[in-house]
Amino acid sequence: MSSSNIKKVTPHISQNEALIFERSQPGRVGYRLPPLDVEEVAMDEIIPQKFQRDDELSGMPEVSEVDVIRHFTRISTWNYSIDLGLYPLGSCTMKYNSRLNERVARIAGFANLHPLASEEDAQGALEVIYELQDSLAEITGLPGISLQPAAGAHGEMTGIMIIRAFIDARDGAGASAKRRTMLIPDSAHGTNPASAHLSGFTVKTIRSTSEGFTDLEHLSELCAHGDVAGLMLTNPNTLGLFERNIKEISGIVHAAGGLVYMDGANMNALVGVARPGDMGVDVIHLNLHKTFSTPHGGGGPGCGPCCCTTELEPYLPVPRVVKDGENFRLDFDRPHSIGRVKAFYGNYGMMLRALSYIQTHGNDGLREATEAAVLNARYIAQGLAADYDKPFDAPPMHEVVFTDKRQSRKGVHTLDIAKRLIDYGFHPMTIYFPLIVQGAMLIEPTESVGRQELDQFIEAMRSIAREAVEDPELVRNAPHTTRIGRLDEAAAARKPVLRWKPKEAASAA
Amino acid sequence: MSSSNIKKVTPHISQNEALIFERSQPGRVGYRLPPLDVEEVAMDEIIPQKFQRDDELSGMPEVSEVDVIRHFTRISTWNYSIDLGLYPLGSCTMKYNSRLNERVARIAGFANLHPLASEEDAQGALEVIYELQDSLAEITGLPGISLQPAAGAHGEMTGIMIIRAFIDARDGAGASAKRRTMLIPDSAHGTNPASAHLSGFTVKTIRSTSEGFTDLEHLSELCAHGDVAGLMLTNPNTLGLFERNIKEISGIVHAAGGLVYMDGANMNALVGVARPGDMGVDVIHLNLHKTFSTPHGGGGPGCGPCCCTTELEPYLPVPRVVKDGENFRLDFDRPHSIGRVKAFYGNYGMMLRALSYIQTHGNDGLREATEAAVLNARYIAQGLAADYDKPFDAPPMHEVVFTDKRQSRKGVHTLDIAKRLIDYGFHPMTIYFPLIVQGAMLIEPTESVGRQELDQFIEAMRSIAREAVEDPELVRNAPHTTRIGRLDEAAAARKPVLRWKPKEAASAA
Amino acid sequence: MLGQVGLGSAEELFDSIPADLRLREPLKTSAAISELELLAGFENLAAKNGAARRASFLGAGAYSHYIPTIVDHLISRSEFFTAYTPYQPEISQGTLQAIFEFQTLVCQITGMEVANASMYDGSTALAEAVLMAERVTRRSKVIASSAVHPEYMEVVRTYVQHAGIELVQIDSDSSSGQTVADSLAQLDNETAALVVQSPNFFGCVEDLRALADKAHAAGALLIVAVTEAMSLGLLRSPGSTGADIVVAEGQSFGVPLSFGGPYVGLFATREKYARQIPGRLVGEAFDKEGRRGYVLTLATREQHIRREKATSNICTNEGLIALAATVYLETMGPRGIQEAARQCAQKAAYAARRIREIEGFSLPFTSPVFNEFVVRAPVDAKELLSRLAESKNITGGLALSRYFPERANEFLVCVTEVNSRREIDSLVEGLASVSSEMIQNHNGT
Amino acid sequence: MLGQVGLGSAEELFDSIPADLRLREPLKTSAAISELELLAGFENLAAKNGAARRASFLGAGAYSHYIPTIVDHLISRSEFFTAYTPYQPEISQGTLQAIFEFQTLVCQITGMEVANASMYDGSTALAEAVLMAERVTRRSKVIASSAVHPEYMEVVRTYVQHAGIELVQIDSDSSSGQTVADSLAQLDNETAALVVQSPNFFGCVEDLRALADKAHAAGALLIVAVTEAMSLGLLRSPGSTGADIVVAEGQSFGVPLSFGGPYVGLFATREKYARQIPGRLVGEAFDKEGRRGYVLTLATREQHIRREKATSNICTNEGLIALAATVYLETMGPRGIQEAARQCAQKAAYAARRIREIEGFSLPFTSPVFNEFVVRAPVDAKELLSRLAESKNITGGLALSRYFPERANEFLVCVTEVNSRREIDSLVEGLASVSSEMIQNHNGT
Ligand SMILES: Cc1ncc(COP(=O)(O)O)c(C=O)c1O
Ligand SMILES: Cc1ncc(COP(=O)(O)O)c(C=O)c1O
Repeated sequence: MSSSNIKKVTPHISQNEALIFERSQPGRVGYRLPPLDVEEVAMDEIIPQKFQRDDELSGMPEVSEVDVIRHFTRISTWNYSIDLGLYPLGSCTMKYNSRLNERVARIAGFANLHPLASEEDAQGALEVIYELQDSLAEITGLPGISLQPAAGAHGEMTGIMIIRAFIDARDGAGASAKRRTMLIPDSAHGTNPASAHLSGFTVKTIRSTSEGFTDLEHLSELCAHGDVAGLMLTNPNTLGLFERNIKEISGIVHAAGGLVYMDGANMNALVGVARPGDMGVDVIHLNLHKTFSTPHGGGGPGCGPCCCTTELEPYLPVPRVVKDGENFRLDFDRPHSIGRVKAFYGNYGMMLRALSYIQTHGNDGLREATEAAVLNARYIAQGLAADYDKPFDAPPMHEVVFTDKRQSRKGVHTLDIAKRLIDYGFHPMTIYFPLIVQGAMLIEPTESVGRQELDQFIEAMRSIAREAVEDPELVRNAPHTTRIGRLDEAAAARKPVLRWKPKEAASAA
Repeated sequence: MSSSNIKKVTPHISQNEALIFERSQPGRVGYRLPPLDVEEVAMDEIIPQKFQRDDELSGMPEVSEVDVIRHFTRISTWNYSIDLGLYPLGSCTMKYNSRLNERVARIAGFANLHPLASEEDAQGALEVIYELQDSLAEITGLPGISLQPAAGAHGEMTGIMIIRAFIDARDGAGASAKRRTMLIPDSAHGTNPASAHLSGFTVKTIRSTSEGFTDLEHLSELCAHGDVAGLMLTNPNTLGLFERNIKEISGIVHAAGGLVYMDGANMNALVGVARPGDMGVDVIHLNLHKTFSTPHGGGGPGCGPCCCTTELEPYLPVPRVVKDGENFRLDFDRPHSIGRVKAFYGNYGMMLRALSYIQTHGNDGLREATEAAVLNARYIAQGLAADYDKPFDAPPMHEVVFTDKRQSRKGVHTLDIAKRLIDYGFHPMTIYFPLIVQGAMLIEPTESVGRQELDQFIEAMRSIAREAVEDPELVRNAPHTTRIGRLDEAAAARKPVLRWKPKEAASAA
Repeated sequence: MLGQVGLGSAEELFDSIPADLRLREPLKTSAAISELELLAGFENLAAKNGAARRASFLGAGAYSHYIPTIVDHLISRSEFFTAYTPYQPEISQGTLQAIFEFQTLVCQITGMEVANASMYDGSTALAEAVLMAERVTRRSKVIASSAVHPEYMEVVRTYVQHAGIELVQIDSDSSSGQTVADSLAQLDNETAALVVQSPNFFGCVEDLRALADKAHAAGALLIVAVTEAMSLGLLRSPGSTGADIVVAEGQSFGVPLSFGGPYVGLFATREKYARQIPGRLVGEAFDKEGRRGYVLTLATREQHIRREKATSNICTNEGLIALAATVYLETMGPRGIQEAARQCAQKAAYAARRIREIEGFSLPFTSPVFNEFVVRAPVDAKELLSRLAESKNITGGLALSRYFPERANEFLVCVTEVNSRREIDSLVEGLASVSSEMIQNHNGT
Repeated sequence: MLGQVGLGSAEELFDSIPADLRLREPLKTSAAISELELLAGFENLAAKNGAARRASFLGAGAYSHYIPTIVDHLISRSEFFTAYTPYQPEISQGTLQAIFEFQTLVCQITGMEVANASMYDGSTALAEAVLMAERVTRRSKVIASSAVHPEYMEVVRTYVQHAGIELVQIDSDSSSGQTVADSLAQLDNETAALVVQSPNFFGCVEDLRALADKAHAAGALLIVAVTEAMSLGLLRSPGSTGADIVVAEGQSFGVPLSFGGPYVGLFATREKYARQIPGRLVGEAFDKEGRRGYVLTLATREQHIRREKATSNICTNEGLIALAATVYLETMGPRGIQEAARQCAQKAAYAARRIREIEGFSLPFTSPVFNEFVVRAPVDAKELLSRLAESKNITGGLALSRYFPERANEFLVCVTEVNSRREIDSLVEGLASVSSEMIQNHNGT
């Protein structure tokens, strides 16, 4: 294996660690509780025997505190993370997660606050929600905000249900029953059609043009049948291109009696520069865990606020947080609301972090972050253009898509390039998305990376392009420097093992 | 390189990272301060120009917050640590550093407390000191406590100065001037003679017997000249053996007019089982950063309380923390005190952690920890006896010493074995200490490790013993799996480069 | 760098956005503030949350339990919290192995066979369970006990409103507080699932075995929701009493109250339904050299592959909170969970005994409870609790009128291992004195 | 395991300890308590530290500065805080590189050529500097300004009491507050070093260049102590004004007050004295393949090799606190340090202007100050400050009577970037009102 070009990483020992269940030793404990300080009565007097658990929770691991510490510390070292370097996953906006925001979320007066505390007793918490709503309204240009959705997909569902509720109210039961089509571009994220489906819509797919934009003609065609409830559009779209005809697009949809939903996953290209509300968008979700820097946490939690026009506001989930004079309160009295989409008020801890992000950046800082994010993507676009196929000519916004077209001639595919990037010390980009681009590699550097590391990334990618020519096997078998190699995912799915079982049980099964 | 026996670790990529100075880019900043909120006057009016800095702090790195995060996160991954596994450094007591103790030390009411706050305003902080003093008095059997020393060596200096002050007072200036000899076993830690020297004593070395104990005859001999101020003894000694003649030893020293200082670095073998105060010890230092689990921090901070008999108490450093009715106060009025050894009251944050350790363990837990520490060392002693030379027969306490005697016949030395252990995923034991044991390997597992990992360690050591026979080169060139190999320390010391310099400056120099 | 990419100004970066869509002025959000100012501002807001500083007996879906210090320390390792969904297994084994352990722990504690990598929370997990029951049974009627948490039912209603599912709510027994099998007349062979919560919203432990039998007899699934997951340390697991899908709110396992989120939804079911599960699943896999690892698996259920035909639209879930629950469960271990559960039950029983003795107070429901129970006061509960908070600095529980206007004098009290006997005694004394004051005032006027 | 090692009971583990030395009863320390109880107990104690919750103008060797949040996050990575002294470089490069950066930063900020890996604190660093001066010059008289922090001088006195060093203290100028070259009559060719602090204990900036010239003319070293390291962001570096050894308390660089410790001693000198430095040093080194790394070096100076002939007895130093200072300095960068220093100076100047205007108050010293200055009040300062704390909830500074009984009406005020204008204004108003009250009361009686 040639590694002369690899300057970003060096192999080093990393600790092995079994499953915690394999570490368990009867009798070990890691907890310390105070002694019971009330008179104890026989448990059977409290809970009849037949309702009591009798398996002693067997199988659960018995370990000491230091076992737990070592277990998680060790396995943590097997992860790549933003704090280790560039994490250029397109569509995911892997930006720096400020420690200050983490600290804010842990302030006792928030962390220990019960969601059912009375309004008077939670004024600070409600004010945070209100402030964040206000800021997001300003940023999106859409005044109706609900912070209840827990993630992007959840926000989509909420937004689409709002569209449905609005149309049902506008058109009346009979007429609205005919408007059950949701238009979605073929480049859209999978959550879009899934969310539309959950709201009872039939999905029709709009083609993209060869330039990477929504096909206006196809859109018009699809809008001609009177069945369109709306359009779900990502902007910049998932190819990283700003839909420059957005006003026309919303015009067509509105004219056809539909509403425009914008998937706001790519707002990191727009904050402080342009506002969906000014583009004819009726409702949008944001991903606070992307644009507003709340940590991805290895897969969540997120927060997917839904922002809409005044017209749609009555349909937002309950409760709403409103201001009454100097006080904040929960408003449950919203007869047109689509209902509640989550217990309590959403992922509150993420709201704290996002507000902290907005306040520390300030309005200028928010725009500067957007500029840096776009500039970095542009820099990568230019740096890789000579070696990789760039399927679209339009200047990319915050992310750029390339393909494996040239490399695949040598039998080196996107997956191989991604895996080889690991050897070079980078987390791979998003691959095979969007689906419409064969062998897509979607690269989003975000603003949280300096020139030096961008250059390293470009150099690594160019080096891989050379390897694909000179030593395709090397790339096809990558990664070579990780604890484990490529795992057999097909076999795993064929006979899924989804949990640990004790040896006896496992062999008996 | 054969690695079939290595089960504890696997190579994995680790990020490279230059010096921060090499990452610097003019204009980048990682800080955020509020704007100045008072009327600004020309700086020259405040500080005359000639006193003002004019180098713009040039050379200091200019980086962003995320640069700093990535810098330290990356370099941190190059470290071994207790949280990654067994860290069997003899004499260092690398036990688990509880997160709870860390949390306690960060409670705002302690962390934000100024040391010159008035006593009324710092009652809680003083109570902590008082409580810890009380606990340590009970644990050592020595009632006079000062928490002021910042580490073990500092505690030694304090204790030895107390002995000197006591003798000066007892014998009067003339007579005491003749008592300037401090006896120290040849097995002692280097800080012992260095501390004795700092207190103006001449060091005489006591031989150890071939069984690994203080040579009583030699001691008696050295005590025969009337010049002995005291003895510094580690117990269990640095060979891990309890000085069973301790009572006799102190008897001899006392009879000769000297005092007995105990180096308490090895108290992890005794807490809850036996007390230095009952053994004739006059003064001892403890290492809170060993026995009482405060973190080693990559080399500190520590805390080295000095504990002494009632007789010596007047000589302890000022101020003392005392209780007056219900209140705690600082007592500066100690005319016999040796003086202050540190500004303020010592490494207070470590005191909080140690008290937390004592309270969460409770008296039973403290003893159980001692038992486990000794049992683990015993287990290792037995596990390695077949493969390594164990120079002393007495049953070891909390640590055990082996040598490279057998392996060195094949040209494999202690250093090689230590380095090879790294390949096996362990931090090496303490090597070449104590100095009296040729090729010493001093192993201290502590109580913070389970049977499973002890077995892995024994297996690794035995495997290395086999390798030393079968493939000595393999061992001699270890480690093979780390980011860097053995560094040329001799060259580094010959032409020391002790700081980074800008390129121009560096080449000009 | 701008020059490098051929641009003269930052504004040109946005040339592809039509000029009339670009903002001409800075956003009207606030100007940047420093860390110092920011922290002062948030501390200030936090200080306005009086309830966060008080002895509290609030439960009803969110519980105060002791959280070992190591939980936050471990989830704060940036290798965990600044990583994405583990799509690249070679450099994500930390997250993957943790999820595999999480799935296992969820199975163990619920007594089920497979569990997913988490849902948003207990309420959305319940909604997804209902949707899954429909997929599995291809039936469209769902019967739910009215003793399920009202907010959970609201969420279910929202989720199923366009799914052609008929949601029928049946009352729980007014004396025992339980959902009784007799009342299940509507459970027929059109029914996809029976949905119950245990302990239910009123704290009463349901007879799951009886309910399971009834449901199964009609070919319906039994969906059990658990809002107080700590109860599983003491109560027979839903899996062992015949549940087909178990969902739970995992907040009790090491997650701070945080004004309602982020929490974590647990979702477990029978192995045979594995391919109908919503959300992510992690499975064991091997590389060419036979080394064991973990991967996201059965992805064909998911939206990024299956799009509108996916088992759910969920993508981002509650990864880090699932990790917190994993750390918590492994730290506590079986003995710790049992002990915490025992203390909850004993302390709640003690509180119930003492409250029952207060003049004019009673406990309306007779069935066994875990750590929550309904109290009937001789006065308006909302006012009683608000006065108690004001004068005694205790949050005494939840006035049921928030969800059930007709239960004006009732409130739900929750007691956990963090409530000391002293707090309980103060609660009892406070309830006695405040209520008698209220009665006197009332009689006086 | 006991059986495995051939023992029948845990007691037998201690057979080598004579029976009469073994404890027959459990220790009389308290029984084990849980995390919950422990935290409650310590929170309770912390609440008794009123001073920690108050606007404060205390300095005098320990300073309140803003600490960026990332400092604690990074030093809390267990790879750093649970590692030992980096004796095995192959698996300790993280610690080693951080120390190398620390040494470089200390050189840069002090203007010196070499720096060690840290000392216990500023006071012990000063004591070690005095001992080193004796080694370097082989002279035994040391002259120290009385404007050096009194606690530092106490520590020096303790350290040198058995080293045959004669310590002479000379007064600073009563009007300027500076140590003036004229008063150095005793500085002769027996003198090993002149020791000054700048800004000195009274806040006055010393004229280091003049003092250095004087010392050097006699062949003595100039040792400069800095207790407020933040001043180095604004003041000419001691290195550039001729200092031979610079020691400083590094607490201002990202370290919490923590009732006096752990802090970190900075120690820097000229390259030619490198082999006389106390404590650890990290140097650059290379492996066989030419890869760069760092190692502990010049170990022959140290106790573990040299024993009683070592340059110091220090072993454990302040590693983690040095790391905190490193993270702090790298986060702030040159611009941040300059800005913080500028704000300190400007705010202190503002406070001084305002306090000087209060009826009866004056500033006894005329020389320039950085962020601390002495105030002379018309009443007893200790009482004034204690009343101020009580009635206005402000800690107004340090009554000098703690160290200088003769300065009963004087107190030392320190202002940093964390003191808002509002706090300063409250201080001024408080001083005015409390002092006039005291005078009235006094006149009244
Ligand atoms: C374009 C787009 N839309 C929607 C989503 C879904 O957001 P979430 O994962 O928060 O549910 C994503 C997330 O990856 C996305 O990239
Ligand atoms: C036996 C012994 N004595 C003294 C010391 C010195 O303690 P410290 O490093 O805290 O100064 C040590 C530390 O390693 C030691 O092992």
